Amino acid sequence: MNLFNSLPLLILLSSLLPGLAIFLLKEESHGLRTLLNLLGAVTKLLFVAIMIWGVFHERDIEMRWALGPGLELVLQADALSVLFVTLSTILWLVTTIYAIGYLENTPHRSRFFGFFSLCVTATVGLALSGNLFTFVIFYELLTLATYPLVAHKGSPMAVRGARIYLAYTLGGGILLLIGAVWLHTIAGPIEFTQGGLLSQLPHLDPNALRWIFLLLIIGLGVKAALFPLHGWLPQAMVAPAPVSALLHAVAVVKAGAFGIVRVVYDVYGVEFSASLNLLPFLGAMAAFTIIYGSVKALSQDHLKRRLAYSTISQVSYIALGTAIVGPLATIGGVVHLVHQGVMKITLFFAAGNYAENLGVHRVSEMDGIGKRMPATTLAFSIAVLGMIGIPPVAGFISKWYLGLGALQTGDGIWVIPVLLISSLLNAAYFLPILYRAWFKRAVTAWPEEKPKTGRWEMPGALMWPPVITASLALIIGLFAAAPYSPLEWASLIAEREY
Amino acid sequence: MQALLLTSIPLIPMLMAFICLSDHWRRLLPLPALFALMMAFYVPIGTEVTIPWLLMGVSWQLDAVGQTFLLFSAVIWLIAGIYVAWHHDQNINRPIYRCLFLLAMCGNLLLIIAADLSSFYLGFALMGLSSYGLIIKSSQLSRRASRVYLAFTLVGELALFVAMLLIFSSNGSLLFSDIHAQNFSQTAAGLLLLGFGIKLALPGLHPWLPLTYTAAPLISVAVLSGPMMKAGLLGWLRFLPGGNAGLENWGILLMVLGFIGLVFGSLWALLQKRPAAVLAYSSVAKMGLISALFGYGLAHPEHYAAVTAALILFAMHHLVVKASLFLALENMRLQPGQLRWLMGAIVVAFSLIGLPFSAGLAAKLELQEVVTGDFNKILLVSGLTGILMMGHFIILIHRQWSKTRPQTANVDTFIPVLPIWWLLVPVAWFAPFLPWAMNFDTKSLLIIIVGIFILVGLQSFLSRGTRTSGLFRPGDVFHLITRLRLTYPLHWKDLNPLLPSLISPIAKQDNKTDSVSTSMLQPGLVWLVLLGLLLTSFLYLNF
Amino acid sequence: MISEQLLFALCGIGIFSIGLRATLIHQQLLSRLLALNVCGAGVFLIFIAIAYRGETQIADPVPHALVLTGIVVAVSAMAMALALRHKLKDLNDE
Amino acid sequence: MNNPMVWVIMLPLLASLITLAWPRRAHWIGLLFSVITLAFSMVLVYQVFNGGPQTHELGNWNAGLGIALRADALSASLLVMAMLVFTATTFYADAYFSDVNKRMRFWPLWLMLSTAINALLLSGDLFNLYVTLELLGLSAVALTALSDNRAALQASIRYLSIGLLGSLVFLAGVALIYTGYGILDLELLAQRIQAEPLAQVALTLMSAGLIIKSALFPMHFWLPAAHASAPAPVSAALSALVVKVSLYIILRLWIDVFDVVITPASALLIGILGAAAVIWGSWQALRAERLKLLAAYSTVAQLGYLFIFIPLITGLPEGQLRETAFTALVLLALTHGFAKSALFLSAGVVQHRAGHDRIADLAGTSRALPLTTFIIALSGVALIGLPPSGSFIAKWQLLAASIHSAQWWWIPVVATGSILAAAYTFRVLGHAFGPGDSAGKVLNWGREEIPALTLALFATVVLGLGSAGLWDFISNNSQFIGG
Repeated sequence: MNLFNSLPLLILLSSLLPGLAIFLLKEESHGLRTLLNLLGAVTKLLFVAIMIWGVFHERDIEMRWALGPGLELVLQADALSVLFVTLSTILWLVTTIYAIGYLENTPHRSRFFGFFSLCVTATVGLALSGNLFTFVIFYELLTLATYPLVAHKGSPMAVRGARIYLAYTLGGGILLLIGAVWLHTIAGPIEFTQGGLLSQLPHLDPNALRWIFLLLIIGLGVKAALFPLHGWLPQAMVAPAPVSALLHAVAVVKAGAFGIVRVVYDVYGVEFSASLNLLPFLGAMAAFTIIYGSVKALSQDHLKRRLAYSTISQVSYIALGTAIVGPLATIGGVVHLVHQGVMKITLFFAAGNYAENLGVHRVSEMDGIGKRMPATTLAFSIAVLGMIGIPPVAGFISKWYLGLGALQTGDGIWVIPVLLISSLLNAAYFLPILYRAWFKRAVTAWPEEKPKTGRWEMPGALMWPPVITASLALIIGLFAAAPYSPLEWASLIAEREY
Repeated sequence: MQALLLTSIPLIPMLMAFICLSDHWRRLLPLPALFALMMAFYVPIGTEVTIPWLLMGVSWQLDAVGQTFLLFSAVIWLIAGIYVAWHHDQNINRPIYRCLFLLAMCGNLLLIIAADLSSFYLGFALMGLSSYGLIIKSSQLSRRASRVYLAFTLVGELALFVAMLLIFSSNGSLLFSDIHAQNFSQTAAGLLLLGFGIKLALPGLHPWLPLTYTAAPLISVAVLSGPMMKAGLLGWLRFLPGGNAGLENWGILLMVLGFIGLVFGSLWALLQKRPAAVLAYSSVAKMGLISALFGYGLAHPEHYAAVTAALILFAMHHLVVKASLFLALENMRLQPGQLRWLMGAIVVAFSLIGLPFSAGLAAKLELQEVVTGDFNKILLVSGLTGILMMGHFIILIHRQWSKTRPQTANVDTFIPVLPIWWLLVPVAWFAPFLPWAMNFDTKSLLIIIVGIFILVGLQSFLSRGTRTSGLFRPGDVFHLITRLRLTYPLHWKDLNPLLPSLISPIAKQDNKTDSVSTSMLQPGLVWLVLLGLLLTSFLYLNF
Repeated sequence: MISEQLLFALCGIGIFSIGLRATLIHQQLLSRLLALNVCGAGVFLIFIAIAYRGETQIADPVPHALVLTGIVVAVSAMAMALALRHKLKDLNDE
Repeated sequence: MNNPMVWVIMLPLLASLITLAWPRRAHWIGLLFSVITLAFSMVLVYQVFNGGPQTHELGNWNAGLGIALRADALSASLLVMAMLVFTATTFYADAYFSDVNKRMRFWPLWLMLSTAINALLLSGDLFNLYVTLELLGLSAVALTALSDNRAALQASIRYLSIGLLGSLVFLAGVALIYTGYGILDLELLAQRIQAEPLAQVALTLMSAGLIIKSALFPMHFWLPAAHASAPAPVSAALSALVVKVSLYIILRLWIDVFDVVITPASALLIGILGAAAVIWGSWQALRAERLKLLAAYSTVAQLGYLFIFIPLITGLPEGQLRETAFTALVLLALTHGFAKSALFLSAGVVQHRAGHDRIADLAGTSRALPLTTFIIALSGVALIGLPPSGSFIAKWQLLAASIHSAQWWWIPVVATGSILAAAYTFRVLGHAFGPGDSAGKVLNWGREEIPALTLALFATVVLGLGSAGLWDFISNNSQFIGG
């Protein structure tokens, strides 16, 4: 086994081992815990960097471990998984820093960081899965690892939110499992194959394949918060801010979207799915979710809930991009995986900062907050503009490619109005926040203001992460055409899929 | 080197936007505009920069049209910037205003030098959105104005976005130079007319303009009505493959719309009681004229080049004059009762009317030369209404001036740099022509005299009262719409999640009944039945 | 003509059934234990019937061994049941 | 006497007697002997793995007259699982019983239970099965009664009487078999058995008895009370092992010995009962108020899954698919054994620390007993059938087998069962995560937690990630299944 083949395992271990070690740490050993966290994150980043190089040069990165007849744990790296792994790793690093600052002097930190690392391990494992079986395993593991994080506060609200989260995701997980098993029995081991595995197996019963697709998409759609399956997401908002951030940006929601991409491209094959008439179904579901989430977001006063509905809407762009045949739409959908992650994590960091520093939880309390916390609010604003799709923030690039993709195929033209309406709605629920933050004057005192210490508006560990991710959102938008940018990777993926 | 200078035209204001957040550095605010102005002279036409890794690959270039736009826009940005740098007003003297002012300028300059769709769009969006913050003041009115502005701007951006998508997907390139008439989609053309039409306040798309111009700080209005508004025209020039067949129908539509804008804008302008509102509707009228002329160019591809050349000159003139007028209003607001500001405003207004030896006249003559046939009449209408509007404007500012006594400099409002405004007067009078190109035209003088007579006749009932009401208020159609109360419902019932209610109630019953009962009769009978079933299944159910 | 063997076997089945019925019906622990014993007796009777190989041959030893073992098991089980019952009674009396 | 099979049975028996005689050192003896027995069981697995199914005729009396011990992959793997659980639980029990009086009564019975289990798994003939079944039942009842409270006594009496009834009926079935075939040896029987009324009635009787013993729905009514009121280590052994070995006999009979007698209808019937057990047990577990009761009902449900396998296995053609399904069944049984014992042990820890095991009052447990909570979560994972536990793979194969044999109706049952399992597991965890301090002072790495953790890790990690070996082992060395 050479270095490249063991890379996926190393990447998993680089967060798994610190995670397990952290469980064993005493609550007080703050320094050691921080060291372990950061060490893991940095090591992982290093391995990921090697992997990016490897994938770019088409090295064979794969490892297998048999679990039973026809059931193999396969970890491998292709362009798509590298994209997702890189995203997770970078955002994990940032979120860890944020979480260290956020959870300072709160109980159960060892538990929290332990599960946090496990959560990332599951996400990365999901990204590196080489077949459907492995994917299902990590998909379920992710559910498990996130449950304690959602319930972390232990309040009745938190436990309730976690329970709802679990009810949805496990229900979805079962459907996914059934779909996966079914597919497995009729088609053998489902290795993710660029261009689609099933399209190479013409003898299969199309009707069975349609049903399986339905099962898989519903199973994945729960995590991706597609319309009737999204109910858990606003409830899961009770989690601590770093968790919400990670949940929305990378881990859970993205896992669902990533799965949809995998199923459509690497299991069915996009052209084959189109020939089975499956994509209009997915597209309609995604389009409706996009509009629905935005409309619901309009009426939320609670900031995190508004962001949650925004996530519901935004993540469906990925599914939408997947549902349109053609490389350009693929680029749009896949690159949004990254773009949405970076932008949404910024929003949640900022929301967490408002709540943590000033006790501000509601949009109606945010009057004049830009003056009190300029750096955070600036980061928030950049992310908001990106969400609306204003250049040069990253969101624009996604929308651009989605639009192009829609035009590229004749029958995707209906996507354009969806994009437009959604952008307008995004503006309608986001811009009033900016207005309040920057242009209104603070009327009364903040609900629970913490005394200012140090030279920044709040502790650096909390202030810098949103600033960093916002800059990242700006940079990946601005330098979209630069080599190794997410867009370039997405193009690489599209190129290899078609 | 020149490429670097070209690149720094939009970059310096961007950088400055952050530096000027600090109160210490606010006096540096005009510098980027000064730099841009110098670059308009220094950077030679044809300078090109291509940055393939930025956005989707951008390309910037300074061509003749761009240079013209850059020059005059920079002048206005410079003067307005000086105002901002020294202003005391709490709406203007604050970091966020300065930052957004410079960002809007950055967007404006960027779109001028843009040679591809994406950087133009980037600049346009940056400019449009940043100016939201320029409009907003603490008054209720301006808040609504800024909301309306934002809504229109966003719709415009989206229309543009789709148009860009269409153009790119048919051309496969983002460069303006690759836009060809053959495969230019009609939908794209329509969307472009819509998107830039909003900026140019085409009738129907205009309600934001009077609302904004009357509510926003006058300095902001100066840059809005000057450089930013003309960006819409630049957009049409850049995006539409004019001079080619295929867009005639759109041209005719634009001519009709422009004419309507001209007539109704003028009418409404005459009904306004506030100088700023008059100027606002006058802008609607003038933009109507510009649109109509551009439509003429589209409808007559053979004249397109000539028409647009004249049109640019006319637009530049209007750019400078309108901005100067708004700044003059600001002067009068800051130092009410000062005769010199009244006179200055009147002089500039005369240039707009097209008095002999003014650039206004020169621009009109240019247009007359390129426009043929009956369409020439539109210029006549424009000339006449222009006189009426400006006359009305002059009467209003004069009345305002005569009502207030000259005041000595107030510490709160005094701006030491106000005299800088005088620099604008020669520019407004001559630009965009050279002073020795001015001439004299009897026909237009005749029109002016007729106009003055009409004005005197109308004056008695135009000037009655101080407020306009209903549909005639700034914003007109908009008030009709808001009366329908088309506001979205804020509190929709939360329908989800339904699922938790099914999962969460866990019955708190004891399981005693099942576990500790001592009778074995029932289970025993069940067991016997089971036994029977098993036996049956072995013995008889041998299928 | 019913052979003796069959007669014994049928008897065993009958005893088993009676015991079974009583086991299920009676609520009293002691009665139930007794009924179970009757059940056991029925089964053992069946075994004994099986062992019979006609008058000429000696009986099959294996079922006999089984029955002996079974009786040992049954007795010990009964002893334990009684002990438990005793203990329960003590608890109830307290 | 150098055969590990003999030692595996003799050692616990010996230990049981020694502890009876020497109660003061009982725990040392118990620990020592269980570890040694575990080692021997592993040797046995090694032998089976290398040499195929093993037979040992005691005293060289040949089968038919003498007593034969047999070990194939199924019994060997169950044996190792049983010994692992038993050893871990022994360590736990050492820390658990503080009352000297109870300790003295506990050890002999406990080791006797082990003897019975091992002997049963290695028995090669029907009558031995009966004897070991009785021995098992008696020691289990006695252990249940150790709790010394009313509920426990009542439950144990009920357990005893119903168990007696079951074994008597089983014995009646054995009698019929002997009547018809004159042999009791399983291997010989398997060759001679025919689908005739005698065999059918005999199988019916034996199955009816075993259904009671293995608590298949609706004959599960005695189980929750007995398992919930016994002391924690005993509950663990009861749930993980005792019901499972009864089930082992059913599997032996239905799948190996009497396979010609089985009709699709009967397989379907037992499958339906299993499905009902899954749903009903899970539902009752969800409604249970106490942690141990929840675990007990969960056992009912988990056993149901194993019964669902029967129609699937008989419905599949002989060959690889069938082997796969059979191995999945074993995997599920093993995983459940580990997971359920871990769950009961941690429930015991909770009960010890908090003084109760009422689920609604568990708030604060996750803070006071982090490791225990973690163990509960791990075993919950295995019970639900989530990865990386072995039951995930088993359920995957269960679903696959349903699809392969076109018995799709099991799929919704499995799905519902899993969801309900998740609901009851996370109901406990939800309460445990709540704020509060009912669980007393903080315990980290307690002596009684380590065995539970080991078992839970076996269920989740070892059997999940290392299940590939089991597949080879079972399919190559099973006595009857394609062996």
